[in-house]
Amino acid sequence: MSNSEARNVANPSTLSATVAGADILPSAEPRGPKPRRRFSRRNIFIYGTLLLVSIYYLLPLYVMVVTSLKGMPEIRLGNIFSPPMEVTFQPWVKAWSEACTGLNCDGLSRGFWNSVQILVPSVILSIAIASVNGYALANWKFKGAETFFTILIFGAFIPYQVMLYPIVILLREMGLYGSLWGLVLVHMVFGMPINTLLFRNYFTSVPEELFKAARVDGAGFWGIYFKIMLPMSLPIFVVAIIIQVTGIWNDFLFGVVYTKPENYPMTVQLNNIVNSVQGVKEYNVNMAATILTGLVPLIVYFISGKLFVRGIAAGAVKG
Amino acid sequence: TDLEVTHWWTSGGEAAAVAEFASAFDATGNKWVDGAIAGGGSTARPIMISRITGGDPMGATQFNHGRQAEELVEAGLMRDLTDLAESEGWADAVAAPSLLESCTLDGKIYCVPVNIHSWQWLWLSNKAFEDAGLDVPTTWDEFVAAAPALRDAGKIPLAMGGQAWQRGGAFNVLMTAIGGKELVMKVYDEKDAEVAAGPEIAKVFQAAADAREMSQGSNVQDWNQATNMVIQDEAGGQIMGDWAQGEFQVAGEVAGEDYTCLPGLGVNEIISTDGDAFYFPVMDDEEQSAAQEELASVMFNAGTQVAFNLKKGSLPIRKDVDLNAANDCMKKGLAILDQGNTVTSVNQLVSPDTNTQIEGLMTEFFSDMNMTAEDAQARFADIIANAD
Amino acid sequence: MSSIEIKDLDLAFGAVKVLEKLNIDVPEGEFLVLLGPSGCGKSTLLNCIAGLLDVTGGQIFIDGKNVTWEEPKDRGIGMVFQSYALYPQMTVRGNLAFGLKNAGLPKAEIEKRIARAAEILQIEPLLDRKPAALSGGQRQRVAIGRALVRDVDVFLFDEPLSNLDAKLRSELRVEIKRLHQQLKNTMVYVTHDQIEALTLADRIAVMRGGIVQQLDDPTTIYNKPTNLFVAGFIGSPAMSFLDGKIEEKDGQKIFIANGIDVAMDGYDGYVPNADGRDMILGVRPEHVGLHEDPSTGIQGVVDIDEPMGSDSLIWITVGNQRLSVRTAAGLGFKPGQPVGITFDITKASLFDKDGGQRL
Amino acid sequence: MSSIEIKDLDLAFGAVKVLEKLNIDVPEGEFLVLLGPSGCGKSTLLNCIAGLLDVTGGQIFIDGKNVTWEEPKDRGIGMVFQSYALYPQMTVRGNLAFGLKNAGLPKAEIEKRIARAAEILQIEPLLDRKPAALSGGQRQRVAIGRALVRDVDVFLFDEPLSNLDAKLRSELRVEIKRLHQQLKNTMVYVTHDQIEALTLADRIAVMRGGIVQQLDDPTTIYNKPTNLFVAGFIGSPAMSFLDGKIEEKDGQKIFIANGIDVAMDGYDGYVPNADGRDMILGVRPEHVGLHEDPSTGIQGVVDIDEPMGSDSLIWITVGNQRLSVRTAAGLGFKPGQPVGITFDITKASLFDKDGGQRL
Amino acid sequence: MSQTSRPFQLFRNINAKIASIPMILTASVVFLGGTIWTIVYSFTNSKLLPRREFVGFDQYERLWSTNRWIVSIENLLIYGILSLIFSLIIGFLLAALLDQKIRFEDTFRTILLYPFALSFIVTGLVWQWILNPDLGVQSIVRGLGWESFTFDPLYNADIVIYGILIAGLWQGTGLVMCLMLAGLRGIDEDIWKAARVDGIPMWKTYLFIVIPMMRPVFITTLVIIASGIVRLYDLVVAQTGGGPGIASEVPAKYVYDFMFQAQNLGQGFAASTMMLLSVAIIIIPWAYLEFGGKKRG
Ligand SMILES: Nc1ncnc2c1ncn2[C@@H]1O[C@H](COP(=O)(O)OP(=O)(O)OP(=O)(O)O)[C@@H](O)[C@H]1O
Ligand SMILES: Nc1ncnc2c1ncn2[C@@H]1O[C@H](COP(=O)(O)OP(=O)(O)OP(=O)(O)O)[C@@H](O)[C@H]1O
Ligand SMILES: [Mg+2]
Ligand SMILES: [Mg+2]
Repeated sequence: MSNSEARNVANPSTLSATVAGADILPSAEPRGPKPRRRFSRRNIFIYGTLLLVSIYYLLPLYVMVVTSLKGMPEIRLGNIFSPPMEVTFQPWVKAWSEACTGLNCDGLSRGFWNSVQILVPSVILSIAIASVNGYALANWKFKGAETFFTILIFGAFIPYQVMLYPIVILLREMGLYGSLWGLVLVHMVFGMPINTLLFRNYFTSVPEELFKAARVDGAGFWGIYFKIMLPMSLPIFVVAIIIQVTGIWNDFLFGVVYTKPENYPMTVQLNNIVNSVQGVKEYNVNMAATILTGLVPLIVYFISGKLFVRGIAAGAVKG
Repeated sequence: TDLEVTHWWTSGGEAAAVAEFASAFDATGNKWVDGAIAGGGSTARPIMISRITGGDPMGATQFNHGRQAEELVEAGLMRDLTDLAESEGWADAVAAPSLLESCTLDGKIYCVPVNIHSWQWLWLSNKAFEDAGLDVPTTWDEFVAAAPALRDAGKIPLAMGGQAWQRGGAFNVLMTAIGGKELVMKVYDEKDAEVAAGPEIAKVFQAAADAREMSQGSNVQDWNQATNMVIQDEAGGQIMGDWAQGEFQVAGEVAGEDYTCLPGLGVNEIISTDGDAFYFPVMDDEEQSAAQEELASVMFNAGTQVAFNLKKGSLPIRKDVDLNAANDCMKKGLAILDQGNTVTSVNQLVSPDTNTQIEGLMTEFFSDMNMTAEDAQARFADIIANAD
Repeated sequence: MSSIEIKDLDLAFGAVKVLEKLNIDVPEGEFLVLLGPSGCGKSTLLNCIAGLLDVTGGQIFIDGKNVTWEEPKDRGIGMVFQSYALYPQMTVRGNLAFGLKNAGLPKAEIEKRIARAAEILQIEPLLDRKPAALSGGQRQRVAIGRALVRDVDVFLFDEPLSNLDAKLRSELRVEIKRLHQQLKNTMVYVTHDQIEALTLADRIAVMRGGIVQQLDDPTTIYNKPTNLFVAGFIGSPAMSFLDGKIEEKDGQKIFIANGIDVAMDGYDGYVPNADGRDMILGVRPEHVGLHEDPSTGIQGVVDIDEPMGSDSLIWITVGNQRLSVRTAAGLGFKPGQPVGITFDITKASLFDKDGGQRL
Repeated sequence: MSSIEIKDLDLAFGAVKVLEKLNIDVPEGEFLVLLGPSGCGKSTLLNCIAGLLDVTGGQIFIDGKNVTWEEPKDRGIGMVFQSYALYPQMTVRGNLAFGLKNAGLPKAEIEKRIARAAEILQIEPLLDRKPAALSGGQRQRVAIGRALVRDVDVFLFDEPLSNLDAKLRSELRVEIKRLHQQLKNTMVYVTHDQIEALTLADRIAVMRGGIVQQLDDPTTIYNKPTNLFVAGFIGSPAMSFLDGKIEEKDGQKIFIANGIDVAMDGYDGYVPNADGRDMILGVRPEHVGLHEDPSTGIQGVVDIDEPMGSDSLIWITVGNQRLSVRTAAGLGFKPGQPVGITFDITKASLFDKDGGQRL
Repeated sequence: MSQTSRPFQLFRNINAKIASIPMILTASVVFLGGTIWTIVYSFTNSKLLPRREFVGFDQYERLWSTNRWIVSIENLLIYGILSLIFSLIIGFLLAALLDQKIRFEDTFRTILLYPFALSFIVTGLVWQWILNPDLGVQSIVRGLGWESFTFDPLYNADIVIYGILIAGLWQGTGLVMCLMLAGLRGIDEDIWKAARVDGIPMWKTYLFIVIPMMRPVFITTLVIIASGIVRLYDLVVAQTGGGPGIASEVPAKYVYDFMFQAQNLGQGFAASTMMLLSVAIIIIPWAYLEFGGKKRG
């Protein structure tokens, strides 16, 4: 385009357009990365929303922590959101080792080891069984397997309360009632549906050819499970462990119904502390006890957050 | 021998009382293994029943007087204490025959009653009325009349917890106080639906509606939180059993000075012989069985009874005990007991099923201002008609 | 003796019959390729041979032994998969050793076999790497190695090269061919790539819908496909098909279509009489002559010129039909240009349109 | 006027520079193929052109307009993906219409465009089906249709055929070629299949590691690859490479390797003096002559015979080197048989081993 | 001798069958057996202990004429539907936000997920407290000077179920978010690119393209949420104990209370049976679609 032509064309409207453009970009020509404002509307919206939501989600935790650090008088006066004026760890000490239920005044500490004792075999056993189930369902389909699996999924919907009685009878007939193993068995049974589902979906997503190759290589049911499948299923194991740890650690009903006082898990103590009202409710102790009880699953979460999403992706999405 | 004892006594006064049993039992060379489960009977009972039917029973367990354990006894799961009772002469020592009767099935004794609890008390905060510039009322009607003034003073007239048993209980107290013993027996023992639908019960429902009105704004669940409102002088009063006494005691309040108690709501001085009892599931182990008998014996023992009931705020089940240490309110109760102004507890008269239905109805009634007394009465009559 | 003998094999998934009354004999040392479009049952057949699927009916013999109900490991087979199927958490050495350890072989023997396989496949430097650290071609080589160490007589390959890019594919193809020449054991190889089939096979079984359409050596399959399906499936660029009828003129049988007439003299097969049946004439692009002078032979118009490096594929429109011609590269035919075409009828194929059989 | 102009394009993912100072001009109506091995940055470049990736530096012009910062929809491009990327829950019609509806086009216009695209691609009968009910080839056609309805000047294809089997691939290849001839718009086509590149392209840009190695028309790329990489990458069967040195004998420059000596007379390029540098001679299989008489030319031994239907690829060992020869099919060379070979040196390529440049 | 005939079917894959015994036993004895047992005894007048005195449909008649049961069912429906809708919507929106290649994704995700680690008892307790008009939000706002502000969902029979919902969502949406996030990550990149080239706005892409593609995730999520809803119990007990009055009663609590509190097993079993029945009505068609209809390859 020649100069003269350009001048001809340069009517007021294009002129104003160029001026407006020059305002924003002195060099006129877009070059290199598109300029992005740090505080674009989009970013403000995204981070703003997330921040608000985070506050909503953190609020209860904040209330719990703050309250657990206050003394009772302060709680009675102030509001639950205000930070403690005088930080005291007494509620924590009390919750852990002094709070009374009935005649026992040793707080949560009594239940902690019981919970661990229940947790470890229950988690190991239930996951071991569920993973084998999932593996058998995914790779060794036999007649009727799907039917049992459907019943299992049905079981996921059965309220625990409904099954309380039949299981009392079952355990009695098996002679396991009241023993730790009885409880472990119950956790295994009720953890089975959802974990089996996850493992089944996960193993289904493992390429079938891998399984076939192992069979040609002469590995049997267990050989393939232990040597091929197990080593490659870390993410789903993490998910199952998290779900089971959370469920079993937080369980109150089974722990109290199917064991004896000497085996009562921590949640029973928590229930006792929270529900034993001695005059006024000691909110600070309750909160401290609550946090202490939730600590184990929370820690498991914080440690394994990333693997959780990965595992969920593998176990829940495909299927 | 270690003996596990389960119960749901976990509040301050209760726990102190249990400690008395425990130390007395420990003194016999055995060991009390405490199996407290907080949250009241509704939390604890399923656990106890499961344990017993699951074939792994505890050494002894608390139940309320009445029909809660009936079937367990029928199923042969409970220990027969008749021999022990005869050798120790329980029948002669017991304060009211009905106490032992409720432990008896087919002429055999299966439990140890450990206290007498009566429901029919109104607990009033002296300070609250003072603040409102009123005299402490002496009857239910005065109390109702004082309610508006209390409100104006920023107090809640009647403290009431949200749990079903508290509401059902309060209703039954009103019935006993306003309608009298006869009416209670007609309705609950004879299960006369016509009476239940009749004008006398209508009066009771009217009173309940008043109570409902007065209890607006007491946002607590547990009974002792409600009691605490009275102790803190935030509420004018509370209808609650004599166990509330324990809370006042723990809080260091003095009967007559800081608080006032009105048995039978000051209207009709009758008290019921509710109470707790301990059952002893059948156990295979010889030693344990022996320990069970020892515990039963310890619980019935006069000395333990005094120590226990003083702490618990309930009345002892023996008439041959001396309660010098008893406070004002307890003495009132003992006096009524002496006069024989007692009524059988509702728990003993109706099945837990019916009881739960009544409690359910009252829970609804007390929290739903839109439910008229008439509607509620109609449903009540229906429940009585189908009661067993 | 037959190395693999398949008798009346039936296989159904529930109600869906995938293979029906299938019979194949594979002589010892033969390289048999199963070729066919996706979903025709090739993998299913291979899995039956390997024992990874339970047959619904029929029998399978390997080395004369009835293995119909044997476990895969006891059949004396090695198998290589499309996705390599290497055990991701084991090193290459571990992958190779896994089957041998399962078989309980002594350590020294395992070492020996791995060393031999690694040498043959030139994967010695990779032995201590994990599969994730290998390229596609290397992975496939390890997968072959895993079959190799098993020291079996029969190798089964399920589309081993189809996950690789064109370049690697042709390289590994040569290696597999060489491996076969070296080991001389029976191989059954599944593919849907006909170039692989033609280059590798001693015999090719062309399958469709669970049925073997033709089982023959590559040359026969290429030159005398039994039916339209085989003709169209084999050959790249593909055979062109012309619709027409046979007519007789001066005692000569002539294939006549819209604008085309081709004398069928010298056709290698039976030319039916002029009975009005619809016929299809198949000619391969390399058997068509292309002339710049439109008056030579039949006249057509250039449609597209596809240069393929060494030669070009020219698409011609004749009448309302299209055919492709293979010429040397760079002759510079332009779209729209009129040309003349001639057919080498001795290498053409005539099909009955109804049924599609070659005559 | 250039339809696409890329100036000094830089692209980095974090610290990893994928494209560096890349310049390409695509004239209007050209079919440009981006060819290269996996991971060389082809898709990245295409995404930059489409505006799906934000460039790190440089500029992109489409139809003379600087679109460096434009949104993809405003660039006047249509794009077709390897995985089809059809919207699975919409019918074919919905897939085609969705973008247009969003652009706020009137209904009639949308209908018109869909009808036209459907006609061109012959997918009219499929318009009311969902993608799940289509075969791979049909899906790809719909994907192309989605770009087509946008009525744009520039089409971008990212390996559109690599999910299809060989047969379909070659069919659709022809269709795309025809589409280009019909529409005459600019197309940029990414592939790693060199046959696709050769048949489709007006010009090919061979890429490696984010750098364009050679940008030329297919014939030049095929016959005169600028370096070893391009030479090896293009051509199937691949070019054979022989290691050796240039020596002078009687004033003639001769390429000498173990057992081979080839006079370089007539070589189309520069032959350096005998300076002892390591050289590589590249010959394509079709430019080698094969003689049954071992005394003709250089002597070699047949290694493998790969029949490929229309012709055969014979692998020959000469000295310690290997090369492949393309012959007519069915000449019956047997492994181990001694043969004579001759080279057509005018079509060979000579590379400097150090650096790999063609001389 | 090699086997020439078909071996006995039962012994094929024998190891797989042996390994599945725990599952088979659990499914058949515990879940199926327990269910049948429950159904059988729901026709008896069992009180504290199961007794085989059949009374026909008496228990069911009584069940459906009980106000509390009706309220429970209504509550479960309200809670269930709202909780399904909200947890799916909120979970998805949060996942979509987290999927925008944002910074601190891990932090945000952990914050959103941590409530899932806590038991319902804890959740109920904390929220009971925050929603308590004398201590929580209401008193704070009033303290700020807005005296007439009322926010007491747990003490208002009309809205108490929403108070429970707030806590339920707080606890559960994190997991839903995680599932959705995983689903979003599984969507082919090319789909996004195609949508951008087509000029389809982000929200439309999500609504019309991505969400329909995430069907499997939604199904898994649905199963997980729904199973939680049916079992809703702890949260109610911890937060309101079913109150005020019976305003927040739920079926699982009805079952529990009648079995152990009222000592009327028959009635409890009848209620259980109704719950199981409704679950079966949902599960069986689903299972049929999942396993019966199509065969996986
Ligand atoms: N487990 C199965 N259940 C039901 N049908 C199946 C199963 N496996 C395969 N099929 C069906 O059997 C037929 C043959 O499948 P097969 O895998 O053998 O095909 P293929 O020839 O190997 O195809 P490809 O080239 O795609 O691998 C297909 O129609 C397929 O849908
Ligand atoms: N989002 C990303 N972040 C970091 N690196 C990336 C990203 N996308 C691509 N790369 C890298 O950029 C390089 C070029 O990738 P690109 O996808 O363009 O290759 P390609 O030539 O298309 O390969 P293919 O043929 O496999 O599709 C690769 O090395 C790849 O690892
Ligand atoms: Mg296959
Ligand atoms: Mg790419």
